[in-house]
Amino acid sequence: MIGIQHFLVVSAILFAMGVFGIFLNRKNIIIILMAIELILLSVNINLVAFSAYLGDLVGQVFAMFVLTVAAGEAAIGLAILVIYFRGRGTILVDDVNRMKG
Amino acid sequence: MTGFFADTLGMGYNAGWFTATIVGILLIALPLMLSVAMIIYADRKIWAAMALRRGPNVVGPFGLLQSFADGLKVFLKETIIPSSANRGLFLIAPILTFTVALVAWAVIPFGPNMVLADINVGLLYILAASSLGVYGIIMAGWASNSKYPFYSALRAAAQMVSYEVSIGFILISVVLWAGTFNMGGIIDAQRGNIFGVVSAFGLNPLLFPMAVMFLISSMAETARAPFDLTEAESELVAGYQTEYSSMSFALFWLGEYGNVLLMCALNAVLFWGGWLPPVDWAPLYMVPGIIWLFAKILVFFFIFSWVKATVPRYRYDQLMRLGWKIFLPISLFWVFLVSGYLMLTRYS
Amino acid sequence: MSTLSSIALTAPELLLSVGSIALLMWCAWGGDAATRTISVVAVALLTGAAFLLLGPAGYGGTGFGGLYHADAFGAFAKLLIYIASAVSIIVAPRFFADTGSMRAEYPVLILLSAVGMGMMVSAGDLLTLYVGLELQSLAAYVLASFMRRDTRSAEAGLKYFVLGALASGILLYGISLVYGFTGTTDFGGIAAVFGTPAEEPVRLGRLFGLVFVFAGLAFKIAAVPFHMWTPDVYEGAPTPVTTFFASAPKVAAMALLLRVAVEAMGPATEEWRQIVIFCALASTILGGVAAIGQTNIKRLLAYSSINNVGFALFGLVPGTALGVSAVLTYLAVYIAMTLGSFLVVLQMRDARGEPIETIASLSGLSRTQPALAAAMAMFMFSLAGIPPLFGFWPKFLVFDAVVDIGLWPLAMIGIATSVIGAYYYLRIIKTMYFDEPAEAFAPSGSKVEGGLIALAAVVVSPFGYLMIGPLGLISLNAAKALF
Amino acid sequence: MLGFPILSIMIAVPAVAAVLCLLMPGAPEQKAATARWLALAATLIDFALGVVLWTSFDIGGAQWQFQEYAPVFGRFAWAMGIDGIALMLIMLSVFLMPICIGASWVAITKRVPEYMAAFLLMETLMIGVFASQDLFLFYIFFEAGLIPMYLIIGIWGGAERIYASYKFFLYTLLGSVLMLVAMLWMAREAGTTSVPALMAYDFPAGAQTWLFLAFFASFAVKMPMWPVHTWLPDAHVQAPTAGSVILAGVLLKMGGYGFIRYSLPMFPEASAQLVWLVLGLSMVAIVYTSLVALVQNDMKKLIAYSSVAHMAFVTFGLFAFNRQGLEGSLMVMLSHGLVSGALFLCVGVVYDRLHTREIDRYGGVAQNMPGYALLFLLFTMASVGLPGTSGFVGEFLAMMGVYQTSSIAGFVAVTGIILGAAYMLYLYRRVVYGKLDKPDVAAMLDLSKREYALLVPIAAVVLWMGVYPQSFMQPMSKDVGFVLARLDPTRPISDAQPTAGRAVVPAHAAEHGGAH
Amino acid sequence: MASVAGGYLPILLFLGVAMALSTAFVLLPMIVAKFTGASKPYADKLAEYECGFPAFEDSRSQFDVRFYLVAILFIIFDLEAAFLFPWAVALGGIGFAGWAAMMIFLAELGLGYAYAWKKGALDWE
Repeated sequence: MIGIQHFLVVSAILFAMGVFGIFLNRKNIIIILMAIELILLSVNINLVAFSAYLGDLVGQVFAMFVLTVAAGEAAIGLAILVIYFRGRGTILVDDVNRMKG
Repeated sequence: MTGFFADTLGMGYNAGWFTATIVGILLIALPLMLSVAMIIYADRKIWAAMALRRGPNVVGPFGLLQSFADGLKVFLKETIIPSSANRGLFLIAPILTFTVALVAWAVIPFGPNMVLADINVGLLYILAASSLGVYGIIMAGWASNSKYPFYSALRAAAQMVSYEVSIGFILISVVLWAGTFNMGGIIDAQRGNIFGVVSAFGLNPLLFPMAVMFLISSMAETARAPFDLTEAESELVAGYQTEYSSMSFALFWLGEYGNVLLMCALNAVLFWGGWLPPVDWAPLYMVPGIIWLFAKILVFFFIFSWVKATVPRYRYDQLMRLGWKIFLPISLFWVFLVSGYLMLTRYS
Repeated sequence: MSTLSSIALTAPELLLSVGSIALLMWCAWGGDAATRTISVVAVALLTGAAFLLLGPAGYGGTGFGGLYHADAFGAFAKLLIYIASAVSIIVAPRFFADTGSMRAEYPVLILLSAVGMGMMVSAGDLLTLYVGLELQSLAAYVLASFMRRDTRSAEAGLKYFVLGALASGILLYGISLVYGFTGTTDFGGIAAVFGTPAEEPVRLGRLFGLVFVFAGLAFKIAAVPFHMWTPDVYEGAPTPVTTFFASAPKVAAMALLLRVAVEAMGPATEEWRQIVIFCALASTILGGVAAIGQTNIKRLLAYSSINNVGFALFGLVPGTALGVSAVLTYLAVYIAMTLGSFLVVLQMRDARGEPIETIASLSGLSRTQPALAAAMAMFMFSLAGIPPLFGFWPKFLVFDAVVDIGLWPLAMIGIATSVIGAYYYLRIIKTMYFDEPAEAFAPSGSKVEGGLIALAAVVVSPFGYLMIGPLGLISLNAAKALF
Repeated sequence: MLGFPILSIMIAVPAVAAVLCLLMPGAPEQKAATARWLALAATLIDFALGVVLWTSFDIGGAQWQFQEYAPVFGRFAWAMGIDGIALMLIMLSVFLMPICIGASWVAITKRVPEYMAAFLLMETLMIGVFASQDLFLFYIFFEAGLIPMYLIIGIWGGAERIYASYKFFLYTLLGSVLMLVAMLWMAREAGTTSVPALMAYDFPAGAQTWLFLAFFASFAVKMPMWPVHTWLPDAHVQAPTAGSVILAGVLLKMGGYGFIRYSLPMFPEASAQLVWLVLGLSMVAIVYTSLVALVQNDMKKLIAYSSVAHMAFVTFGLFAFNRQGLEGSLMVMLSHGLVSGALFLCVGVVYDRLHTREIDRYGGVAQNMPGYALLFLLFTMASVGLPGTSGFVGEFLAMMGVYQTSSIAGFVAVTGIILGAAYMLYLYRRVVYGKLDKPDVAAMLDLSKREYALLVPIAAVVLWMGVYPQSFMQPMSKDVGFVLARLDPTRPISDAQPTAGRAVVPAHAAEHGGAH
Repeated sequence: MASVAGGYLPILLFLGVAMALSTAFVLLPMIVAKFTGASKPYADKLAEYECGFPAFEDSRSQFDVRFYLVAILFIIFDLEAAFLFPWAVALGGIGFAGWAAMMIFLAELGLGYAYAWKKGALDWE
């Protein structure tokens, strides 16, 4: 039977993938955006699973907020990315280095 | 049906349920593919008739088997995968498109209790499944690594998401009125909705504009003419399918027409009573619900074909303007209108 | 508590949100020509919100079923936030006018961010915490990349966004664990559960949640080891925006951290104390060491802010009212110091009026603009915590609180790291006072900015000590609201 | 006793003058002149107030006099008050300040208003340090001295000034922040920040060691003791003449003052325990720095190293734990304040003329500058500790005191005297005697009236202190008694008293003293 | 948990069947072609379609920023609808306050929409 711990493991794996996606990815910023979404997704899995497990609705409400905020975040991220691309003509991670330190 | 397999054939509950479900799935999927074939034929016939042509008339009586001949032909063709394409994605794209077009049907009720998965958020499920469709197209365009598919995919994606927004708000109006997300529940709510007689949200004065907008949006959502900019032949060859051949190509067609049928079914279910007879009058219930539903679907399909044959194609900017600047504000406002009306009347 | 009286508690946020939306519409229809008026109205709104804190919003207690705490602690932090936001609005037009990129949305974004920060510091539930934090962050991401033509600004925005979003993700993951293992998102409820013993897996789950929440918040306050975005963002963002970043959000995130640590996780003080100690020590040391090699003044101030956050964190280590009040005092003085130093940076422009940011360009400032140099020297000495400047006092309080719980060895080590920090502050003073003059800056000409610098200088000067009495009283009162 | 807050006024006068110097309007030259006169006036006013203070100080009266108390700061208070020791050190400060201003009258030409402001600020802070009766108030004044001194060395110093200023600042800062933590702990433990109360408070023996070490870290740097003295020669060489005067004359006394006001009475047990540390370091300092001084080519550096050696006498005396030692070290502090200040002025005199401090560049000055040679001789002798000068009294008492505690330390101290005589006389010989064969040296004029005005008062006080030290020792003797009373229970047993029954223990103590 | 998830089991099965079907549709002809000999790939045949010319450049090139704009707008408006769905079914139970709260939210959404319109974000041209 699938229990709460299975959900936690899945979400932990997704979370780790997201975090590694941000730090180990050396190619494209879009991938970083996706990794961020992955993290938020793992959080939502956690929240909903806990919510069902605890029989408490707050988790699902929280997941809803996370969803919408994630949307806002993605929108702003894309917008910034577009601005950046217009200035630099590239969205490769290795090129994000105008400032050193 | 579970009862039949479990008790009559003595399979035990779990196995019986499983077999019944699989049979149910096949009962949806296979006829659907069949009807897609026939619908394509119908589309061509109607289109030809409107143009005073004869349409397919060679294979079989009245050319009825034309689609099957086409199918056989593409099945035997060679599958060409362009050398610069991303092989994996290139093959997954049609699979995804067709799968998504199929699974959305899981929650469509064909009659009282004739639904594969009677879940309480059926409408939400359909929204989710249909919005996945865009991935298949994007993947196809991107994986082909060819200009026309790429541009076409972008256009398709932008178009589909644009109209999805207003579709979402339109559906809110429906849900507000029905008070449920369950497809069966929505249909039930339409029973005798108008003066206790007519069973259709679409004829409710408050919802009629939404019904019209939904019809138009569903054409845009499926990229049917007059919104078929994604495969505007004069500009983009065959759109995102340009590089496809053999059954991969056919799957896109199947998926596309499957979606058209789905949209027709949704129009029927959400606004025009689904399997209910149009008038809440006992003798009409003698006719099985599924017949009513099919009849309604066919009517809508005829409208789709009719529009395709007669309305000139929109420009892309006009398409976007319609979606963002007309449908969106109106549907947004309608949420306010409908909910306000309900607050004043039903819930006061 | 009824909805209406709950709404009264959020009066400042309400005023700011309604006001900012109205101003946004004004932006759309009035265009950039209306910028000046919009800025004035925005500052007026912030002032109004600050006055509303005198009402129920400042002491009214808990509203919306525990989601929102309108208490003295929140009011204290909000006051600082509003001041910093107002200053960031005031200094912007001149800077952006020179680069030709002023747009009317700037004050609105600051206002929106202020709304988010107000929610953060008043949060009584993980949900409000998150929404407030995101509201603040989203506006901040846009602000960082506000100069669209400037690639550095865009890059700053990008970095800020990516790491900010990552921080939110980590924080959220922690929140989800805390929720799962305590069964509630209410701070009081969480504290109650944290106070009860549990068997091993649940305890571990709670601990993980706690660690992630702290890591996420550490990102937001830019404490080492989650500081890597700060220097780049501070350098790349337009200077008024950097001024804002260094002040208001820092206060908000710090206050939020205090509230979470004390109100929600107070019973788990033993668990998070190690994290806080590590972050504090690492921040003071790394903030000091890394600043030494910098040539860009904004970068240097970024490291300085990391350094200062480290010191403020020491005040959280005890987890007592005394410590919290010390942190609040720290934040109040920090605001004055950091706003002052960034205001000075804003005066740095070459003869053509272009902003310059190198430390070398400060050479001999004491001879070309003695008053400005004196003010900057005061801010630097104050940031270094050298008495008799007022920056000494909060450091004193923070370590006093640490000593209070008997952790004097930590206090020794912590305070010894301030010597590292002193080195690079001295470098600025050396550049201004000992070096031969470089090309003189263009005359400032802005009376408002001059006045603000003077005001900040007075606050950090020995006259600041006269405020110790009232400031101590208010901050202790605010801190007690958490206990 | 006076009816008005004389200490606060003494603190305020230079502070106000400093602000006025900075804010004065006018053309640069005019500003410089105004600033000079303003500074001189302020320091003279303070000196006058100091005289009033001394004359109205009730010798043998209450331990703390001229007390003021205003709880304006919440956590700590504006608490002022002095005893005899503080009185003497304040007198030293206010006496040297006008001389410093005079010494910079022509030597300083750039950024005069800022210079004068920095000096006036220094005076404020020094008086504050000696007069404050609140732990944290003391710390603030103590620490704040860094800022003006940093600027003085950095702006008006010589070629290596930046390096020196950094060294000065960071060394002293590190020392004093550790002290701050100890103060925090003490205030918490004792529940008060009042210095007199703390002086009477018995801290737990275990804590005392740590507290003592923390305070030691600060005072030892300020003092400066070997091995953290290295900032001093750098700072002295680079500081302008007046800066050196104030640095040697008053700033170094802060360390000694700190020992006698804080370390000894507050942590008597730890002091007794760690006496080996202090005496050991002092012994190293006195021999090592004297030897270093012997090989210097730079006059200022030589005097700076001599300061370190003299300060070792102070620590010797302080940690002798007896009346002679304490009084002796206080006298050394006063005397060294005057003498080393005067010596730096003497260096400044020739430096102003030739712009070099290299000893080899001079020689035979006695022939064309007889007045200078005479005064220089007097101060050299005072530094060496010739009877009749101020140096003798203090050093003799300190040596006597320390001999009673540790004979080895006493022996080393004598070595210091001998070496001191060596390097000072060697310096004097090289500069003043010999052939006047360098034309630029021969062209130097004798002291001007202004320079006489600076040096003669110091000379007078040096002689006064040497001939009749009682007028300086009397105000302090009662306070030394108080300190002794605190130290009495813990006084280490002397090895210099051949008492048979105690032979074992002193041997142990002596071993400690010598080995470390 | 099982009771809620149980309703979705048919959907999962459907998904499996549909995927199997479509995969078969794609792969079968490829296998068949191998045996029938219809599969005769050569370089020109495998080149992407470019109106008869060889391709000049990588076709995944820069494209119009307006597509991004549409994406951004979509994310915002589509997900705000997520709040509306639960609200719509619960309208009967949450009373006037619940309705008013959502109307305020919609008004804000509308204001944002107006801002975007005025700023020209909705114009394709």
